Amino acid sequence: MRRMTYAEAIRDAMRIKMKEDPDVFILGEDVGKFGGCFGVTGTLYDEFGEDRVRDTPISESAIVGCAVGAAATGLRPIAELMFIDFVTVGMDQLINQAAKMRYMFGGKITVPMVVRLPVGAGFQAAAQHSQSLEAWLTHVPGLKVVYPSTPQDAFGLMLSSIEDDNPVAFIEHKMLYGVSGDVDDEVKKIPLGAADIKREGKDVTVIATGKMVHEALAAAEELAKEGLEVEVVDPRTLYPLDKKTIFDSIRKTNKAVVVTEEIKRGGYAGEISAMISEEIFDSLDAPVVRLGALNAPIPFSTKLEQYMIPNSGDIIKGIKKLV
Amino acid sequence: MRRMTYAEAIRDAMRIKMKEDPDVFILGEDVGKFGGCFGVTGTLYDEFGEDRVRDTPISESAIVGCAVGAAATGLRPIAELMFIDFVTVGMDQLINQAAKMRYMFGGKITVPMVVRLPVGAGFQAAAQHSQSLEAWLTHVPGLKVVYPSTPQDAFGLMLSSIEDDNPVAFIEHKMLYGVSGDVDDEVKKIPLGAADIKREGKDVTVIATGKMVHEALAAAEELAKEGLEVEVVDPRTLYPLDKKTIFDSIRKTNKAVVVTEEIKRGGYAGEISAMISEEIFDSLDAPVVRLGALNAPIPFSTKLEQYMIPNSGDIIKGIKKLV
Amino acid sequence: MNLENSRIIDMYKTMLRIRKFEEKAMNLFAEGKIPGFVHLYIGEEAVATGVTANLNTNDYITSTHRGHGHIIAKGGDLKYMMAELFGKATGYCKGKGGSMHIADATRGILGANGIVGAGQNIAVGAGLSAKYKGTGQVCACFFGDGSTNQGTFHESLNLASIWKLPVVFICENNMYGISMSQSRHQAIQDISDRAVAYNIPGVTVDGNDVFAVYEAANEAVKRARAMQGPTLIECKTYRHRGHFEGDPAIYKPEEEQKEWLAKDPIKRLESFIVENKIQTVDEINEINEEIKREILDAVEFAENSPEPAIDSVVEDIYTDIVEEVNLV
Amino acid sequence: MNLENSRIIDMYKTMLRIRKFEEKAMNLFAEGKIPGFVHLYIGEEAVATGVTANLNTNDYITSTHRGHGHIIAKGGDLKYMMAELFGKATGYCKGKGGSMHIADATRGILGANGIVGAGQNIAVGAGLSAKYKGTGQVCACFFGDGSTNQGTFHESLNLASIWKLPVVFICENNMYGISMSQSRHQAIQDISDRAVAYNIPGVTVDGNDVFAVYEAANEAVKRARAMQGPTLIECKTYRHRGHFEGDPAIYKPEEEQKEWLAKDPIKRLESFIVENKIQTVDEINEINEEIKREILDAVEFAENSPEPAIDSVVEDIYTDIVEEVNLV
Ligand SMILES: Cc1ncc(C[n+]2csc(CCOP(=O)(O)OP(=O)(O)O)c2C)c(N)n1
Ligand SMILES: Cc1ncc(C[n+]2csc(CCOP(=O)(O)OP(=O)(O)O)c2C)c(N)n1
Ligand SMILES: [Mg+2]
Ligand SMILES: [Mg+2]
Repeated sequence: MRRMTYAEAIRDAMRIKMKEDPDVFILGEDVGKFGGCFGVTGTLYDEFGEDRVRDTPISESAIVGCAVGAAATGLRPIAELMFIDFVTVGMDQLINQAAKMRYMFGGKITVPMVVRLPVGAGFQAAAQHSQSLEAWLTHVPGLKVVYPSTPQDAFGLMLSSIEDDNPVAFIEHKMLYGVSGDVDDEVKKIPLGAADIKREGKDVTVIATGKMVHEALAAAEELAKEGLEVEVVDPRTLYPLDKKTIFDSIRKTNKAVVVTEEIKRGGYAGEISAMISEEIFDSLDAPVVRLGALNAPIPFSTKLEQYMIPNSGDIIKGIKKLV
Repeated sequence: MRRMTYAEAIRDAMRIKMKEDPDVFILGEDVGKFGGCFGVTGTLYDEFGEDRVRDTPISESAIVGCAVGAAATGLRPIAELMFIDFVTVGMDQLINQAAKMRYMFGGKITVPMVVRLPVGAGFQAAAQHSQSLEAWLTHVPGLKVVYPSTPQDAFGLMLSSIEDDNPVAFIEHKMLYGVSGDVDDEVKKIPLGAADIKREGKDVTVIATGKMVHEALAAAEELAKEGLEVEVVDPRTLYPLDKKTIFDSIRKTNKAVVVTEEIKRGGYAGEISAMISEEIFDSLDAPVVRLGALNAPIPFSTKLEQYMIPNSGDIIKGIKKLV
Repeated sequence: MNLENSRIIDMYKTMLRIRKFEEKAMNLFAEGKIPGFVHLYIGEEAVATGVTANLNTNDYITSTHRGHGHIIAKGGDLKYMMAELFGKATGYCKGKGGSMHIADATRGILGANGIVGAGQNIAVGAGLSAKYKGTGQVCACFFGDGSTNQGTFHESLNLASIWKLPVVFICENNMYGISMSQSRHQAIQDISDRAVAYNIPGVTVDGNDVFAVYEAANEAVKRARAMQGPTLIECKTYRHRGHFEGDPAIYKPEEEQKEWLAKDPIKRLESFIVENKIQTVDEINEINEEIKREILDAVEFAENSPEPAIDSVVEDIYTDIVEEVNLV
Repeated sequence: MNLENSRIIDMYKTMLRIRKFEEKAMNLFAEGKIPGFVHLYIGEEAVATGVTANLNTNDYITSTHRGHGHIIAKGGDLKYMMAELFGKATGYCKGKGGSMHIADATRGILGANGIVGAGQNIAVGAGLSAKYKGTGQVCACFFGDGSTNQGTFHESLNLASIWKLPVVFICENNMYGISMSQSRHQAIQDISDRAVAYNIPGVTVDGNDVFAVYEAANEAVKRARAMQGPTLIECKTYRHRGHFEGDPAIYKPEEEQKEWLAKDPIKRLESFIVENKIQTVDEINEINEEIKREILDAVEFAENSPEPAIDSVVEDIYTDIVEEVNLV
């Protein structure tokens, strides 16, 4: 058991895999000596050298495309984009190449790569550096989409993501990088597709992702004082999605709130909500409540930014609609 | 009243606006003498000349970005991408620039532009030329998203889209280009945000977009023989979405099926379904049924492609789940 | 140039194989037996042939929407190719890819590609693999003149150049991107001039002269294998047909068309072979017959092959997940 | 060069205004009064100044994440800029943009930009507008050395070149894209070499010499106004600070840093002014005081301005739709 931050946990998992497998390498802007825009690659450059921790020019399309080509020819690249907002520049390589190659080629080419995508608002980086765009990626057959909320999960899911033989979009929340937690080395890999119940409760189910898991836990803590037992389910991987854990929880509580940081309109929360209604409508006492950011670009102003992203107070309000 | 195809209707609307307003112009690959990949710009080059119907190099990012700059400085560009699949290459310009500029700049810059985006499967163009990616765009605050299913709608919505002072993603279904219909010149503009009831019925509401409207109408026709009256609602604009018309219909029928051609996971149908549950749960007799394409890239084989996209038979099956 | 006669004949056979395969595909498309898009390489055969003659089976190539020529030249199996064009279960991609997406990993063929410019980045990744693992492989990256205006061209040449990757960039300048003539889509005449921007060698050759292509590629492949970095080779050539089958190509002036048909690379090599007495006209005819039979065999294979099973529609998306096959 | 003394003094004032504004922003950021990202232009002032000295108020510019200098040089109002940095309702963007997104349509300032390379395409669109409408306007497009490896650079120069648009592309080569030195991110020394790929003029000038920048831009703007097409100007310069405030910039060798600090463009112009007796040291000091006051006024304005109202968070997304303001 070691105490480390979310960023350290991601780094440590990459380190372990890089030691195990010489085919694993990292590429991205300023991932080398600089240690990554958010310090996630840190000292890996010193440990593994410039061949395995490769600084690239500012060319997102080439970064992702090069990873695709390298993966298709036997390497296991981990590409870092500084912000998920820049995936717009490398979108074709991720969507039309990485995700579809295996299928288009009849299963005869394998593309084992990880793309690390920092999301999230919270430090006044405004409209082009604060988005949560995971819904785009979950809509794409061929991609797996992973989104840890704790150091332990980040560690275990990164190990699995690097081992996975498919392209994995690994979503990281920037505001969580500095959050510390215990990481059990024994737990090791967390399989992709296994949700986690972050807090048990019998009265209402909150399904939350990324930073929203922490907001949901805070809301649950608060509501516990009123005697309300909130169960917080963290899917951890958005695709494949562990429907069973989610459904089992709702079958118990008969009430569901889905909270994500994305723009509400068209967010993945809508998919989860629609799916719940489709598959276990009869278990629901009331409609699924969905919480997301306001349908606006992320503003710069601290006040506006804080207002538009869901927090524990909003989640409490959402839960109160159901109880 | 004139009879014309969906493609002709789009062209005619562009022609009318180009005659009215010298600031309206077209740019895109092979839109000039060649007349556009699907013949939509047709003879406009001969009518308006090369300055107003501009052939571009194969540079989608520059096409969309140039349209943004032109729109921000007083022109009203209509950019054609050959296939929506290529929006992946110009995504940054559409998402991080066009859609967000007005907001980021405090409302002081206006970006009146239309991007034409042909979607859809049906002619064995395989995984990179057959997608329906409208869900990505509806998720982006700042964009309007329009999707006509008939020549009349294509005509009226294109007129409004060109007049609109916001960036409009104008989705066109390739398989509809050749479909003919009556176009009433008197009807003229159709406001963005007005759904249309394509067929009235009292038993079940089918909300369908694009080519699926036609499949839904065929299903309704078939079920009418059994005495089942299906109401087919075509939102026509995905954003702004005419919730009122949709909700009013469901309040009448108490049953809803949402059908889109998108990959089901993460499609806009999920948003519509979640929204219905959220806002008019009590009007529902049963969970919203959602139909979309299988969660797979679009395959080349005619047999596989036809199988994976919803058709009237599938819609009938979907409806039968509810009645 | 020091090419053995047997290699010249091999090149001739490759070019002919491409031509005949595509003439067949053209007819089958016209008959409605092949669906989707078909982009023919007819007239450009010397490029793929001259380049791949320098490659080993384990070397890589990336290709384009106009990929049949590259794939055949790299050793692709005509039967599996034809079956793929038919959308059959026995095709290279089990019927999921079609003409625009044929790949053969066993021969380093990293796929045709429906996205203009996308192969350029993938080629850089393959070059990185080869260098990283020290295998001595190279990657030949084929693309058209039109694609050299995509951002991918710029980014990939820059990356390959700073990392000195074993990639050979081959621009097939057939003077058009669909209807857009080169003189309208860029302000330069020789695309090889763009090499300056990356401080790598850039050469322009007659793309209808298989020997010229061979030599330029030979030099570039040597440089690549010696880890001296990439080269940009521009091959001036011409497509005889429309952009895709069905395009009447009214944008191509008749004069130009006539002029280039006269420069047909296959006729040219044929004359060379006969004039230099490498083979007789009779022998040439025999080769023609032999290749026609190969093509007929491929068509027969394709026609007799089964359609893919419905369940296969949800297979091969992931290595480990098979999606739900029922729509409703 | 034939610059009147008054214009030289104007340029000096502009450079100083940028420097003082940013030094202030630097301190305010350190004090926690300015949130978000702040990228300082200190050391590069001669570039924006030398270029914009050739522009009219209605000419366009596009800028970058490092935009304060361009915006001030183009006449941006310090009060509204500072208020925006504070995220106040009175800021250029009503507090929605911050440092990375300042725009002023009334002065042709089409926005700073958080996406590296994105301004290049927008500039082409602005150039197209000017040409299409025949207004005689030009667009100056500023971007960094790092951005010249983005696909947008390539696509936009190509488009501007074939359409002969009135755009002047100004590369501020400050030798780094964040930590990546130019020698590592591209294999060329002079970025102006890339002009060859578009058959347009490319020149490299000393970016710390405001007169050299002025002259190169003068030539390019003339060409642009005469509809002879774009020019690529590379200005070699150096940023004194880290990439953003908070970056200790350990990747910059001390020697290099020292060398470039000695080449400070403002000190250099100051010496020129004094040596050529254009103004006295006292007069220079007075200008310094005057500008300090301007900056303090701007800070005061910003500090005394109100925060944006909550409801404004959903305004300005569309011209005609105001979104729901309640989260739950
Ligand atoms: C990103 C993208 N944009 C546009 C297209 C449509 N398209 C297919 S081929 C082609 C022309 C390509 O020209 P060139 O690169 O010269 O190759 P050629 O067809 O001449 O072999 C175009 C525009 C595409 N497939 N992908
Ligand atoms: C598309 C994109 N990729 C990466 C970044 C992160 N980023 C911001 S500034 C910068 C460096 C830019 O270097 P350069 O163009 O030389 O400008 P400079 O900062 O030196 O002025 C990077 C990588 C970004 N904002 N956008
Ligand atoms: Mg071409
Ligand atoms: Mg720089």
